[in-house]
Amino acid sequence: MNAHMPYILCLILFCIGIYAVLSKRNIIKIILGVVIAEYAVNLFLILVAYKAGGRAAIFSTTEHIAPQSMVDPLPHALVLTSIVIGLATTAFMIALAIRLYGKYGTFDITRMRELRG
Amino acid sequence: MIELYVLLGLMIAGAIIAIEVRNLLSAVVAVGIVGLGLSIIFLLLKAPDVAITQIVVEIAAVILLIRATLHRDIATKPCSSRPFGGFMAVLFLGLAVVAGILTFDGGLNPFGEPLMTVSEFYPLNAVAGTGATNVVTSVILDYRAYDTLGEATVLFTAVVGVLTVMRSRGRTKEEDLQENHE
Amino acid sequence: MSKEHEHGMSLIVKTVTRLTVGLIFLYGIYIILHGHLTPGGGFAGGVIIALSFINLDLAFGGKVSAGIFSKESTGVVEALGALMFLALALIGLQYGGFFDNFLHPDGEPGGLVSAGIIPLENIAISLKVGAGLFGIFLTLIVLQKFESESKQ
Amino acid sequence: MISESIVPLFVAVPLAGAFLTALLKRVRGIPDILGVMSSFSGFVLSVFFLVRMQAERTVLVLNVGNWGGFQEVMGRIVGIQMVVDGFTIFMLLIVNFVAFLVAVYSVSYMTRYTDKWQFHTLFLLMLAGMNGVLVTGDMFNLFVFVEVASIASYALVGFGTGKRELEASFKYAVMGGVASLLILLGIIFLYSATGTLNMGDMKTVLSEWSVQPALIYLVFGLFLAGFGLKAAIVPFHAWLPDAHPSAPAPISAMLSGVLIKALGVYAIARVFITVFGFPRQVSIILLVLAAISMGVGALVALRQWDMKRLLAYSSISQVGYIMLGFGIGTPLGIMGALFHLFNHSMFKSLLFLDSGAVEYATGTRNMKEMGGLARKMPVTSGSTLAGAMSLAGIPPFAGFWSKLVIIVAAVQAHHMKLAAWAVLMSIVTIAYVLKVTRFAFLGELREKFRDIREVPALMRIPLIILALMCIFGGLLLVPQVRDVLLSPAVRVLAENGGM
Repeated sequence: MNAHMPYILCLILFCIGIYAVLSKRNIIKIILGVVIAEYAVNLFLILVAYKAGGRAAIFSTTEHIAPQSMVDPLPHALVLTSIVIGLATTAFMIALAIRLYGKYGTFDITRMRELRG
Repeated sequence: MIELYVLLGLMIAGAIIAIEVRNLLSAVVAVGIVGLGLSIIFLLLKAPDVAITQIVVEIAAVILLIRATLHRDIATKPCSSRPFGGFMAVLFLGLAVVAGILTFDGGLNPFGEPLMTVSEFYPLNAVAGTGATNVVTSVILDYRAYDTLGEATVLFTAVVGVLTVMRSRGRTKEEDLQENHE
Repeated sequence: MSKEHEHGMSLIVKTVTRLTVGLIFLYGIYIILHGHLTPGGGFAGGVIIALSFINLDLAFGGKVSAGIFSKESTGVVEALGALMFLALALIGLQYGGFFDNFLHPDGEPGGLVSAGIIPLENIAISLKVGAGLFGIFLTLIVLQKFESESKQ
Repeated sequence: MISESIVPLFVAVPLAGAFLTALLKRVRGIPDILGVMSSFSGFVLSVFFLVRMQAERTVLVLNVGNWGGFQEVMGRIVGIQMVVDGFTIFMLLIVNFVAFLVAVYSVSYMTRYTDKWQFHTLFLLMLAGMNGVLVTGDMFNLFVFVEVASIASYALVGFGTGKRELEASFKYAVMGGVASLLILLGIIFLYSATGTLNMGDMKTVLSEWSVQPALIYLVFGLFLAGFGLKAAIVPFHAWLPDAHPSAPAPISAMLSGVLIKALGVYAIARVFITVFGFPRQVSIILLVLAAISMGVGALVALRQWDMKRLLAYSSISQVGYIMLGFGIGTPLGIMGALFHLFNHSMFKSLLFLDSGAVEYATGTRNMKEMGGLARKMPVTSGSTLAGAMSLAGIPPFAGFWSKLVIIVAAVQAHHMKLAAWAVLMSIVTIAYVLKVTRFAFLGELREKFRDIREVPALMRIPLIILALMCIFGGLLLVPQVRDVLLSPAVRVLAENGGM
């Protein structure tokens, strides 16, 4: 195992998501692809922040924790923001999917031919 | 860190199942498993704040997704890939490999050794500077509170957006709707 | 939707929900108030509170929570939460800058009342997030008016 | 000192307007008033800063949350910074000016749609997002505000809730969502390599490296694809021709006039020129993409009969011109790019608002069904003519001068083929512009449009103001005016470019 292995697995997960977005015809599958890619990006941030043998970035009143032993707290804060943004995007796309299903009676994007590129 | 690799493998398998399985409900459940694995990885990597948030968001997202798929053409059609799908798959797997090779180049730090230039500051000064013992909270609500304002705004925007697209009538005069025009 | 759904789920689910929903709600409040001390915070807590309401709706059928919270009032609470957060940021302008932590000297680190405006910000976010998510849920799940639009 | 501490108002005022609109939606007239007032105050603020900067000639930096004091201790910035320099002011002025006029226009126009308060809320959120992108000096903060503006614009594209609108909105949301993920991935790579999120610090760290690791090229690719999707440069443009026509006319004007520039062009210029120091490889890629965009956009526009669709393709082509100017990278090229960006904001918002006015009066956007509208709608047709001439680059309209500057810059930088291509494509532009004026406004008036009327006054005023900007926009090149507006912006980019 080399030192970059988790990053590579995480990027593979990202690519699976993007692949679903690009190649699937079903609206729900496309949304799932975006969700998976989002997960991968969030995971990547946390992987970048991890310090081998580090501790969670929370001080305790009962126990002394050395600040130098903590993992990088900045990406954790960024992930929290990014998770919320992901939820917002997902919820909005689900609303669109429900409406589109109501209009067309299908999730198949190739059967929605109102727009030409 | 063997459990990390096991979980990552599980997530990749779950993701592949989610996008390839015929039944939409199963696909949503598979994505739920991927999200669950993600939140366990967050715990393993010492990010409890993120793990809690991830798991509650996961539940909310899966409820919404199940709602969207319930009782609607559950099984997708057999040939459910666009014609250039295979090409894209090759392209993106190629990109993944390229990205992997690139990470050896010395730009990205090895796993487990973050380059803490700015973030060194936070654990050392957060309690004195902000009074919060949870350093992550001190970052999101004090050092980077402006980001959190943006984040709250994004969710607000999404709520108004959902209300907007769920209106049954968009226009005051229905004849304006050029649905069957041309 | 099937007929059973209109009356909610089975008796077992209803009983369990009745017993646990209050605990879930309280846990959400705990998470919010201790956001600056322990893992969690306004966002996670807000989602948990919203999920406790969603739980009620799923178990008992769509009409229960509408009595507690209408779509209108979720919108009002959400806007109020957002305004509160923005106001906290803008009050800081009086004390030296945008998002200045103007209450910081009060309280000992580690106590419930500490960290200045951070707990207040957590409460504002939880109001906003909880109401917002529940509003999305009500719009997408409870009010199912688009079920058969294409059959018109 | 005073002027620094009010920088957050660019974001806070539209946000407060949006939240209050959502709170007071039931009170009659409040959404309209809040929408117009918030965008107007943004415009007043940007004029104030323009005057201020003129006097002080400095870059304003604000540390959000007062964390600036630790810079000496750490050598790095621990909080978020807001930065206002000449380029920012230039963009803020354009965005808030167009937003104000569009808000005035939509007071009348949006009566065609239900739930007007949602429109104003989303509109103000979009404005807050764009202003947030412009004033920030932090990478991740840039991403957050890009998302605010993007999600608001997805919802606004689907505002009519018809089949087409929803479909365009979905397409836009998926492509925009992927673009955001690519941008975020790029930001993470940069963070892990430099250990900071502040743009100024990032620049310092990157310039200290003697050899650029391959990772940086991966980040280039991710940012180019992500921001390119937002800017609708050609291989990434597929969402735009659907999204722009589907949106209500004021939103088409906002999307085409300012959104693709604030989120796409501005971000590309900011990230590649000021953070990365404009490496040569990026310049070449930008030139190639610009040339393709110019060609594809213009040639496809020629085939369109839907007025808004034609204008949408034309936007792709014109963004190509702007990117061409940036890609050349000389001070003259950058000036041409910024000048064309200004002109494009003016004439394209004007043309989209005009198409909305035509639709408002006749109920159609198909140019085959129109004709002879000049007699019935003098203000609309007059302003369309001004905008169209500016778009086509007919002297002495504003668009002529900016295209001229770009072409001269291309010739000076020995990009002869690109200069010739730009001239050729501006001839194609003239062709499709003539198509609009010929079929929509000249010729015989149709029987069914016998009793159409000119649009209400609130819609006419923005049209007239924008038309005046198209006619007299060339005055920006007069040295006295140029020193106030264009030169500070060019200086910011040219000093950092290092070419």
